[in-house]
Amino acid sequence: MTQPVLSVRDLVVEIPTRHGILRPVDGVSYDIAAGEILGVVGESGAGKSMTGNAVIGLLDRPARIVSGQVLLKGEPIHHLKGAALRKLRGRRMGMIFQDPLTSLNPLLTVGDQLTETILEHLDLSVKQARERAIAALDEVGIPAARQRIDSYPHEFSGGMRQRVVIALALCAEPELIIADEPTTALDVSVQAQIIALLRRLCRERGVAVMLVTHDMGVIAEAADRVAVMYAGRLAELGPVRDVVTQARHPYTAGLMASTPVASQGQKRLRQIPGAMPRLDAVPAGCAFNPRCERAQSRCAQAPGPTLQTCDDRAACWFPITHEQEAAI
Amino acid sequence: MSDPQNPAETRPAPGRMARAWQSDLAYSFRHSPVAMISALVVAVLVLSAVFAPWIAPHNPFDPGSLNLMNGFTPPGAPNAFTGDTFLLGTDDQGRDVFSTILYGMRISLFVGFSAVLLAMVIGVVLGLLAGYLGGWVESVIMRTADIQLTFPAILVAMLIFGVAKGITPPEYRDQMAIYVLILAIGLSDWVQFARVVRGATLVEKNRDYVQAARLVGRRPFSIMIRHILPNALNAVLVIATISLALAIIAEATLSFLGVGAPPTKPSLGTLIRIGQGYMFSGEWWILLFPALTLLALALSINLLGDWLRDALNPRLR
Amino acid sequence: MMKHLLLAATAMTLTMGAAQAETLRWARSGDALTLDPHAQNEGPTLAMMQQMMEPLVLRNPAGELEGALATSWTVNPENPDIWTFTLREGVTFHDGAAFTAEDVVFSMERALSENSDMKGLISSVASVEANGDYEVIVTTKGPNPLLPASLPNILMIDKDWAEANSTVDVQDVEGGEETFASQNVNGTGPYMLVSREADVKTEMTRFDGYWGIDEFPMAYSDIVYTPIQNPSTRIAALLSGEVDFIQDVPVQDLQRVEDSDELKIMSSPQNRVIFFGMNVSDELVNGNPEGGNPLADVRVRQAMNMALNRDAIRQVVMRGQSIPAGVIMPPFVSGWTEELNTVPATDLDAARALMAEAGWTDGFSIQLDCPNDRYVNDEAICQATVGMMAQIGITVNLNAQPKAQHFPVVNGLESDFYMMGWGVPSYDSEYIFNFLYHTKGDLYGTWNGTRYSNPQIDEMTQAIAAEVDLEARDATIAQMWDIVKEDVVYLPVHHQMLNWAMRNEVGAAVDADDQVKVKYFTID
Amino acid sequence: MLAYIIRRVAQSILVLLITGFVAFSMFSFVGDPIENMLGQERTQADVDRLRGQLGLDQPFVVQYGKFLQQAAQGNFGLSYRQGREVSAILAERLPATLELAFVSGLLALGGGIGFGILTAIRKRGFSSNAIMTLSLVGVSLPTFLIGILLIFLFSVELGWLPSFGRGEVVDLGWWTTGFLTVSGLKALVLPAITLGLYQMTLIMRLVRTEMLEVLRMDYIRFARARGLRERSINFRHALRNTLVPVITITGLQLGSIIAFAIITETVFQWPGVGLLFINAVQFVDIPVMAAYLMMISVMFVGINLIVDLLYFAIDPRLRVDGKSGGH
Repeated sequence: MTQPVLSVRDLVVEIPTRHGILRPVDGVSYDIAAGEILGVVGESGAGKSMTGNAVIGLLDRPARIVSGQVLLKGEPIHHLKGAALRKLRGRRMGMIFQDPLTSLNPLLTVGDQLTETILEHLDLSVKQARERAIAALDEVGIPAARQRIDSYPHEFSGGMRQRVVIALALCAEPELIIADEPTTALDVSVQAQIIALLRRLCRERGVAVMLVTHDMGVIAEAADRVAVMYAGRLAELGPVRDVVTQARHPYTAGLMASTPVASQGQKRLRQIPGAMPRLDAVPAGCAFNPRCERAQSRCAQAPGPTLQTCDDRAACWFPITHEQEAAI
Repeated sequence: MSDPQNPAETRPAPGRMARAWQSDLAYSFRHSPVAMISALVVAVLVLSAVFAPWIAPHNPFDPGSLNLMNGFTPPGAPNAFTGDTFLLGTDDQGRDVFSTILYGMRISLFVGFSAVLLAMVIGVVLGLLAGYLGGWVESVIMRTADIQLTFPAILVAMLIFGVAKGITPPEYRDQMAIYVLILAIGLSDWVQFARVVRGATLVEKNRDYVQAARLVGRRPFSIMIRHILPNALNAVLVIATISLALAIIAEATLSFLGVGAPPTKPSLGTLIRIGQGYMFSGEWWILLFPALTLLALALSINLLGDWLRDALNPRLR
Repeated sequence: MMKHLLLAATAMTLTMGAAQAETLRWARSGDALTLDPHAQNEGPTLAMMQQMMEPLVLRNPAGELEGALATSWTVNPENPDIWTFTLREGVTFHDGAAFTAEDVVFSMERALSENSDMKGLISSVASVEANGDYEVIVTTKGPNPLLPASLPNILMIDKDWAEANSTVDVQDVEGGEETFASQNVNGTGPYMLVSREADVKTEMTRFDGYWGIDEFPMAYSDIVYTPIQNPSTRIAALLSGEVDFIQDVPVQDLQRVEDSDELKIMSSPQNRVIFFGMNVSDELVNGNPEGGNPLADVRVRQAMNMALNRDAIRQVVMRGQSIPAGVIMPPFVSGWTEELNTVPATDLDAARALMAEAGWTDGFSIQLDCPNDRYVNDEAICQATVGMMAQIGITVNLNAQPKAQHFPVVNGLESDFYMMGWGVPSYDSEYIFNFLYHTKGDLYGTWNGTRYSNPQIDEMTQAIAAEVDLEARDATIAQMWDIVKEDVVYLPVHHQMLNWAMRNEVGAAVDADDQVKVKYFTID
Repeated sequence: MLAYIIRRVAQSILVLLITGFVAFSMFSFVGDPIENMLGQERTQADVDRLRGQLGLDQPFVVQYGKFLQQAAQGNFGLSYRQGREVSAILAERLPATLELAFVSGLLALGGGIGFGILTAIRKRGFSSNAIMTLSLVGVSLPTFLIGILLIFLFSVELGWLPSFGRGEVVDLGWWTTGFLTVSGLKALVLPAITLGLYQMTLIMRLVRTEMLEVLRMDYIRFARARGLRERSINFRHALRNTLVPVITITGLQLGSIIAFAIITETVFQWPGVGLLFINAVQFVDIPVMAAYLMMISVMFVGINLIVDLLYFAIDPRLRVDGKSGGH
């Protein structure tokens, strides 16, 4: 088995606040292989973005990694700081943010922003860097890249801007891309193009992609595997087809049932009763237990279920089996 | 990190939200020693100014009670002629410096508060009108603001002072000086408020809820007061605090230029203006104590303003 | 020690170019307004011009009249209207031209012309004629025994130079043009103009062709004059060694200067008396109390005179730098006597009794108008007066303002109670009666803001102007002083002391008119 | 763009006219110049004659009209106090003020931006807090007192720096400069600090606040995520964006440096236009006051215009829709 590009092991992120210590990420583990897209899905506040930020070392203070490991091609990187971390960012892992409007510096041309990134990481002349920047724009599908390279961000449309963002993330050829809600701010028609672009780049370059989104539709379309997060913990992790069609965790099942794309063919959407707990009030045991139809007394007792302690796919003491799922 | 759409969790109602916001402020306050010390200093100074007639051992504003021979008594030492002793000494008129500072601070604070209030009212009203109505109203108001900015504040104040002195009947001039100062400082300071409020209004005006309020036929006035103003309030509060310190200093500066509070009813600024004449002559207490008081007052207000700005702007936390 | 070295080093660099010891660096609060000697009758202007130009007759530091460009002068025994001035021979202007009677005629006529600010000083002059190169005949409009005393501020200008530079006419501000004479000087004085930046710096150097170069010390080869307006900065400049000599020393800083090892103070009573004027007419302009104008009652004025504690003002406000005054006449003026200057004892009980007698037991309220940038500690004196008047029940509202606003109020008869100061350039009582006691009119009483009108005084004022019998004249003047003192028209406060502060080596004698004459300075 | 400039210039002229009108209507209250212009021996006839000559007996509207008419031809009349052409006096005094303002402005900008960045980047550091608090001391005392304290310390007690004036200046014909001599440079130190301190504090605070806002922007996070150096992030990305709003306020602040110079110049006897103005006010020298106010207005309007144009230079977004003048 080839070594995964990214391995996250028992990652715990904490934020000390005056209401006590919050754990937006609590014991998350997963791998992403080269050329693979891992979808990370969950409601807002489930800790999915925080996981991405933790991986690339962009946690805002006072949030910090308190335990666990992040391994990039087997090397631990979670403890890196300063220059060492900076050298990895952009060069070996890139990030794409939600809003292409605000991700680009409005006062610099896209060419400036591309070349500065390229020059930072690759030993090239300014001229070479510029050529490479044009190539990068070309690759992400910017028409007439050579002419448009000296344009300012505001001169591009939303979709084009996101392409520029992707070009920026990929221009130094990183092995890992963390895409944090890359399509959320875009029009639906553009969303599909960006997803297709990501998929293409992933396949062609063999980049590992961590695709963070709350949109099951995007996951179903783009991801190879999917990690479902709930209250900072991993609820379910598996190949996208299996998770979408045969969810084992009751939360995943509920999530699927409430999503239009994933629940195609069903008569009506279903809602999960209640809401995800606030981080300062995560229930003991399984975090989902107060809302779970299948909850039993064990579910409310610590320690809560994890992927390791239960099924290797769902962190649930009483996962849904295939037959049961069919009955729902 | 919390979820705004969670109905099961007890979400605070708007009223309690306000209280939560308040408690956030209170929390930040409790954890900022600078803010607490500043607030304490401001409170002590303001209270002693307000209660000056009961605290001060003398009434320096009553000329009949003064004995000129007490002039230039050093702090704590008896006067060579009269044998009287004064805690912080006396000034050139034989006034007890301690009492004069308390009474002077009263005037400084009164001028400062009133000027800021005036500037705030003018600025907020004009800013709201400009932002909400737009069109020629906005043009006129913002051009006026430009003119106002064209004239540096101290020049504006000097000119207003000159005019007001000219048109006030002489017998009222003595009392008028303070109100003229308020007018002068207030009128030179409204632009900041207007700009901020206009900015906030322009942003809020197009928000859905304001549009909705408009669609259901709420009157513009009520929309402005109920919906737009609260959003600008934080910024206004911060500016007001900083402006208060500025106004107190501005009054002192004007006093140096000869357009300050009258010497018979001196403000802190007038006291410093008088005191700076004794810088080289050895009567250090006439300058030092009023200057320290002004420094403590303005610095504390400024520090409070600083803290308030950071505390009210969650993005800066 | 180190500090002193540093100081010296700084002083050196500050005066680069003229670092010799004999440069006098001189500072006072204001600059000369113009270099035209006849355009401004104003202290700093005349003080500066006195270094570069000369009158026929000047007052030496002792206050005596001394021949400058005139060596002697006589009045015609037959006709007291005719004066003959004999001019000094061999005098040259800075440009080398000879000084002759023609120049005197020209200068006097210029000083008498409409735009001249000096014409009031010599208004008695009817005509000036040259009699040869070195004699000038001055005819007056009537007998004027004090003609020579009115001449020290009439400076002589070169006729040919003025004509050549088309600056014959005295500068007229609204004329729309700058004149040559307002920025250039060609005088006969001991110092020549080197450079001038108005309000910044004026440099002068010794005129080697000066007629008196051997007669007077003239110890300084150069003069650098700098106006420094802010009193604290001015005193700081002296303390830090950046200037050698300052006028307008704040009284509170005298001690500090005295205490310094390198500095000293020179003092003399000044030709200026400070006093309060009161509206003695039937009505106050600013809020008449019920019962009419209390100030119209001489008893009230006497009470105020008694309540005014001049000694406290002298000790505290003036730091001893004043001489309490009982009459509004500087001590050098003819007609001055100890007796007249007797200061009424401060007696609050008697004052209150007088107030009660006049029917003002409960006092009244009045506004005091006061300048705050004119006289030494003017505002503080007024403030102290407010307290003293409060002792006898008079509530005084102080209205202190810059002189530009204060004097129009006084002259516009809009004040009921005001502060004023008066200097007497002619050293004669007539000057005081003419301007301050005579009924206010276009020609006389122009500075009388009291509404005091006494036909007897008016008549006598006009009479003494022409009286040539000096004994009879002195008798009339004495009588007049008795009358006005009885009437308590003004409340005299004090005579200002004049203080000059300087480095120890500067040898200067203080001049009662505050007119610095550097030619008398020595270096000790 | 051109249309925009033309419109701004037209507006500016209107502003100038109104400024002048307001100023003129106020002069009659400042005092009566006649008293200062004539000696104590003047007669009532002299007073009336001079008043008539100066046109002071006419309504101020007429006086203003006359002033405008002459000002349009570059003639501001003669100073009542000095009897010299006002334009010549201003030209003579302006270099002193501009040099002082320039150095103070440099100090304020350099110090303000430098400390602003420092305190924004090290948001919670001890040095940041110390700088923030200390800078407030500077604005919590009136300028004149700071000036006098500096004189007391550095001139009288230590004897290091001169207490007044410009020192030796070099005359370049149309300009006098203190930059070329040691004494001229020394003389600049204290006044420049006195004048610049206040503005420096304001600019520093502004830069800090704006920078903190900018540092939270997505594009900064994105720049970080791309592995750019902190220096490049702070200066190339953050500072540049910070400067846009800072420029407006700074521009206006630089203008008020010239206004505040009035006090500094009075304290340090700095021979600039501020001191000239104060003297003019005391003497009620109306032509000088009027010309000074006009000059200040022109400067401010000019600065405003330059600020607007700078926006175009810095912010490419504005180049497209040339209409928005600011945020």
